[in-house]
Amino acid sequence: MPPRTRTRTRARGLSAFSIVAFIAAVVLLALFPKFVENPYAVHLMVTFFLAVIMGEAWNLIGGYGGQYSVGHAAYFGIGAYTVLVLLQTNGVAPWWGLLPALALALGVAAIVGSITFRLRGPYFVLASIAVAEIFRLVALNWKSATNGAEGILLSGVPPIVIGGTEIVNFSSKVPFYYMGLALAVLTVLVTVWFQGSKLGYYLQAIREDQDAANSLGIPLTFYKNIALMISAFFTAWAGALYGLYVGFIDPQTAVGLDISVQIVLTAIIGGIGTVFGPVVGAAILVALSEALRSNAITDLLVAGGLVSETSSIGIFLKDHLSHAHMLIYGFLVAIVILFMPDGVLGAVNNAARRRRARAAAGGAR
Amino acid sequence: MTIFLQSLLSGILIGGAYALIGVGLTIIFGVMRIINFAHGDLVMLGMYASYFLFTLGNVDPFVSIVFVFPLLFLFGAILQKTVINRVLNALPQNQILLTIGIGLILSNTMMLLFTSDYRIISTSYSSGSFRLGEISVSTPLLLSFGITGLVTAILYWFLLKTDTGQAIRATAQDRDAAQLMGVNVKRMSVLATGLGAGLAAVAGALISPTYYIFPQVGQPFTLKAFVIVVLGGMGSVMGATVGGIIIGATESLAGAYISSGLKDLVVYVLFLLILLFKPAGLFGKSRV
Amino acid sequence: MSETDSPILDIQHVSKQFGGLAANSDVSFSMTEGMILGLIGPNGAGKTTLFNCITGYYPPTKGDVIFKGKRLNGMTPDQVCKLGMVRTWQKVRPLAKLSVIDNVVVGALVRTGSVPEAREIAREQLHVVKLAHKADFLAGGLPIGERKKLEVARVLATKPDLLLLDEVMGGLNPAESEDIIQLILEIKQRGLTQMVIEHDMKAIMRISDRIVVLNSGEKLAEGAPLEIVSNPEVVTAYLGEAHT
Amino acid sequence: MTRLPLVVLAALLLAPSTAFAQVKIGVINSMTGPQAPIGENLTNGIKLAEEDLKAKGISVQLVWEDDTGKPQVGLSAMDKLATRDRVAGVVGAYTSAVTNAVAKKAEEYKVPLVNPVASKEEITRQGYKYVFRVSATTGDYASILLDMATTLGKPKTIAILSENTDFGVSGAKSAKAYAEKKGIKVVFEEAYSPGSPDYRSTLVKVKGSNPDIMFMVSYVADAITLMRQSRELQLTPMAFLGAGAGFSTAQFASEKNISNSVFSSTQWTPDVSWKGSKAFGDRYQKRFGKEPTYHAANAYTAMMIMGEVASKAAGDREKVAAGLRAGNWDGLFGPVKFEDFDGYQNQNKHQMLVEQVQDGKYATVWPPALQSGKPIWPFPGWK
Repeated sequence: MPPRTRTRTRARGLSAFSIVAFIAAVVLLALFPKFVENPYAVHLMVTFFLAVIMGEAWNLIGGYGGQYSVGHAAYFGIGAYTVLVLLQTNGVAPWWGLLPALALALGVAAIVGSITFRLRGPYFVLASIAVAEIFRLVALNWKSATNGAEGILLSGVPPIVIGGTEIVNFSSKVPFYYMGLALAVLTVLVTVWFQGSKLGYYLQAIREDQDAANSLGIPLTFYKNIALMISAFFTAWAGALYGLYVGFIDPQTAVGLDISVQIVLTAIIGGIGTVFGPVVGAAILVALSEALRSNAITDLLVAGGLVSETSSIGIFLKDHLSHAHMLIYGFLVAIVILFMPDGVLGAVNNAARRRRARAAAGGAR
Repeated sequence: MTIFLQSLLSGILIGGAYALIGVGLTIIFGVMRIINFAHGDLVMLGMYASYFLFTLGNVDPFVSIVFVFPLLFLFGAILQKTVINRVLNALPQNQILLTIGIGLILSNTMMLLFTSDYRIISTSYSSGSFRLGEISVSTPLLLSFGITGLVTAILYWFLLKTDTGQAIRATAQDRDAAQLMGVNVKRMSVLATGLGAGLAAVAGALISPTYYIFPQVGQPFTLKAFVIVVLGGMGSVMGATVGGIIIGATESLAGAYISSGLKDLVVYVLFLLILLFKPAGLFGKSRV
Repeated sequence: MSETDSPILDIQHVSKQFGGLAANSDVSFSMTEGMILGLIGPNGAGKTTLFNCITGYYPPTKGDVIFKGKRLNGMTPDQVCKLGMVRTWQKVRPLAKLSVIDNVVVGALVRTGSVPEAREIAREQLHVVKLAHKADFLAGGLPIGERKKLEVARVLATKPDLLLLDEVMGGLNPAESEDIIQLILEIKQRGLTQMVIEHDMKAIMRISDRIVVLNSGEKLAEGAPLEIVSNPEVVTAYLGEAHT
Repeated sequence: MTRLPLVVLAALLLAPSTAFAQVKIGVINSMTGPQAPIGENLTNGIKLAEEDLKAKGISVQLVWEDDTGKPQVGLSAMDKLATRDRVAGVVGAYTSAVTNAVAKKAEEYKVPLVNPVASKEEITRQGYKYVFRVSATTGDYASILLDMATTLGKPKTIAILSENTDFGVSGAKSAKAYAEKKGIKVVFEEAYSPGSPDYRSTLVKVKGSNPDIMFMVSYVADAITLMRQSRELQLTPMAFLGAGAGFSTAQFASEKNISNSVFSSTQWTPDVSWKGSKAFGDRYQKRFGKEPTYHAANAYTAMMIMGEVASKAAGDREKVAAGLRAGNWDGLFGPVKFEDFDGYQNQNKHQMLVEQVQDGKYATVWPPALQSGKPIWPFPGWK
């Protein structure tokens, strides 16, 4: 990266504006299901929360720590499989099943970290992929536990009952909405804490220059491991939530390479190493992929009277735009990397900074 | 014993094509320090090129490589000049993501153009074989292995004996030093990407008569190429050649003696072990 | 054990080989507390390699490094830093995307778990190196002279007993060099021990209490600055006609 | 600025769906992603059904949703269809994994779902009231083949080779159970990872176990690879049996020197004596430039049934479900009726077929009542 010359950084922590906006957003989101009952809307929001949780979790080790794991599907899968296997075959309620799932993710992260963090740069990236693929293949072949390729179909999530009264019933999406929201908010808060903590400083130092960081008294592997464990913890939690919500997992959809890539994309498109980057990335990716997949763009053009549905253009768009969504996705990734290397949030911040700098220069004259 | 020899032989023969894919990746990595996640998609493009030459032009897939190589060389070179070149000094994760994006664009463009139908090239020798005692040898595989050997020999000659080849190797060994010595590093990057793409495509063309073709066919080859390149040592052409054959044989033997469902697992575990205990690979210089 | 008679750093017969190449062979010398030791020698004499061996970047092939009575062999750089010995880098290594003060905070955190406390320490050190006015700038955007100062502030923040400074004046103009010389002398005033690699002979003569000359990985001479200047071996091997 | 995506998201959620003019039917299918090659057959079948419905004066509006082969995306599609597009019913999905997830949602929303081809048995064994399946189930693929084999010959041993996917593994499982029931010994069983260019090491082991018959469950192109390499290794059992999918494609058949005499179970063939089959096959060939697979016929049938019922019920979901439960149809897919039996609910009891490649073309050879050619048994050897 070319050094940005003489730009002033803002003080650490969040600005008052961000804090107010964040609280307002959380309050609005908490009230959202009260006003919008449409399950499709609720579903998209749950998908959005899951993406936020995973993006924020990855951001800790990938964004702040510069350790670009393309293998987070392993932890996602551990969360999803542990909870669903315990529930479906052993009848363990998910909130109890979550504990061993998270513990397992922590343990696996500690082991994987102490093995792979000796590697740097591209070697680490490739090792992380290999680890995740190994987990996928284990899920595929350890049939007695995971039911192999056939996957696990959940027959239902038992309601939470306290003293004979049903507290939460999981037959609607709303409990998942709130769980997703709560966990997303939690990961954002953890990121805020992390950014200002010794751990966060150390990880950023490691990202910038491992040797320099090491010479300043930072034990590299230890701190990378801690960050990976926190990251794995929340990724596994997201996996568990996903498994319970969708009710079906198999090796490809719970431990596939796609998931790892998706997680990295969320963080990088939004902007890594920032508190809200993954939130922005999740919003963009969820909205865009849904809009493309469901032909919403064509529908909007039609509804807006720009294109007639029966015209040849309308038919062409309907036929091809949804087929092309992965293509457009590919272009989006390429464009962001080429023109906004700090992610969308980074680009916006840079633009704002430039504007401020111009304004300051203008005022001085 | 028959099982062992048969598996070993077919593994080695398949490994030849893997080696070409790996060599392409390792040259790109060596010169630019970029891991090309779209590498398998370049193999896919080579397969399609060979398919259309076969069905439309009646060109035998093994002959088609004389067209496929320059075509994809050009494509790779243009890709480097217009896109990849812009991220040469970017963060590694951005480089990786860019190549992932390129891969998505390539495979999905092919899908839009040619649908996602599986395409098969059936030559007169596609399922031919001859017997060698108890073992049967696949004619197309043997042919493709022979051609792979020829291509590799030409490549070695190019890298060792020509000025351009030596400049590429120098850049792969130490980009900064090469630049100081007056090597036009930018040009080498373009050449390396072209060469890498061309070799991947040749491998695709060579596999095509015994395999099948569809837009998403590339991804497994990308992962396999990573393993091969790490095994041989990133940036080492010799390493990738040997690595490809080792991986081919390992897969085949694991399929015979463990289970064909677990052969990928064996390969990945091998990969991790190499990364951990000999991260420089079999032929690489340590630069971890 | 009284502080004056036991050396703070004792280097005993250190050798370092890379493959068949000897970068250091059988180097021995020691430092007492509060002194400045100048380490000089032509390019490729093995000065930086010696720094790397001392600070645990890689272990010496043979010999011992003893710091404050402890044998360091096999320790990692972070452990060495915690013991109170820290180095700067010849090619400066700022944490580019962090602000100037955050760079120093990272150094200070080795002694405290509290970020606010580390910020206090960092602010003090920025005052010492006269960079306080740039506290909120991105470290990657600083000009070279200020980056060198930042390196010093960062290592000072780790509260070391012994500093190893690798060409902190390299690439600086005379005024900037003078700033650094004053800084090194000020650090000495505070009782810290320093080992300095430097090419600028005038500067090294001014600041050093003692000088060690390396040539082809071996120790060629050791002594007070005046002895070194008048040592004929040093003059022929290294200083030559350049020094008048 | 940073809130822009949220605004887009909100617009997406709240945009009014277009007017409620005609009956809407949702289609969930894998149009992109790894399953797309087969998904395309379904798309084509449904397009022909749409034309035929129009020709019958039934005008329905189709809302296409791509599930990209992923269950969570399928859920998203189902939510959208049920609540935003307010469809009368849904036809889909292709894969069993997606269908599993989608069926559960359909039941929750009480949206009638007609599934064309997903064959996983559990799908219609959950006690669902709104999930209907045209397709036969996994077990049927194996049992029709083994029934035929035991009638035509006396096989004593079987090798089962399947790809390590949901479809492959469950197919192998039912084959094993049925073979044991029939007194055939399973001498080799393995699940391979699909997409490999080299299965020789596995096939050598099969050869070593010397089975009387060989049963394979594979997707499209792996079937060709497997047979090519079987020929290479001179594997000669009494018969090669393929469970649909890769073994019943025109492409496979056209590779005569490796596909001749291979049997495959299938749900439909163009030359079966059900009415309209041949015409459908010709029309499909003309329109899309390739022969239809059973997926296309299944999807066509599912859409025709859904279209007719939904338009008769004027889009009322309860009436659609009732219509599906009560009706019976007869067309190019043979008789269709949704019944409860053997633990299934609303499952069509479909008559499976066995086809055999004879001189590069498929002939329907089993059951005898529906055959268009005589089966060649045993395997005559490689040419």
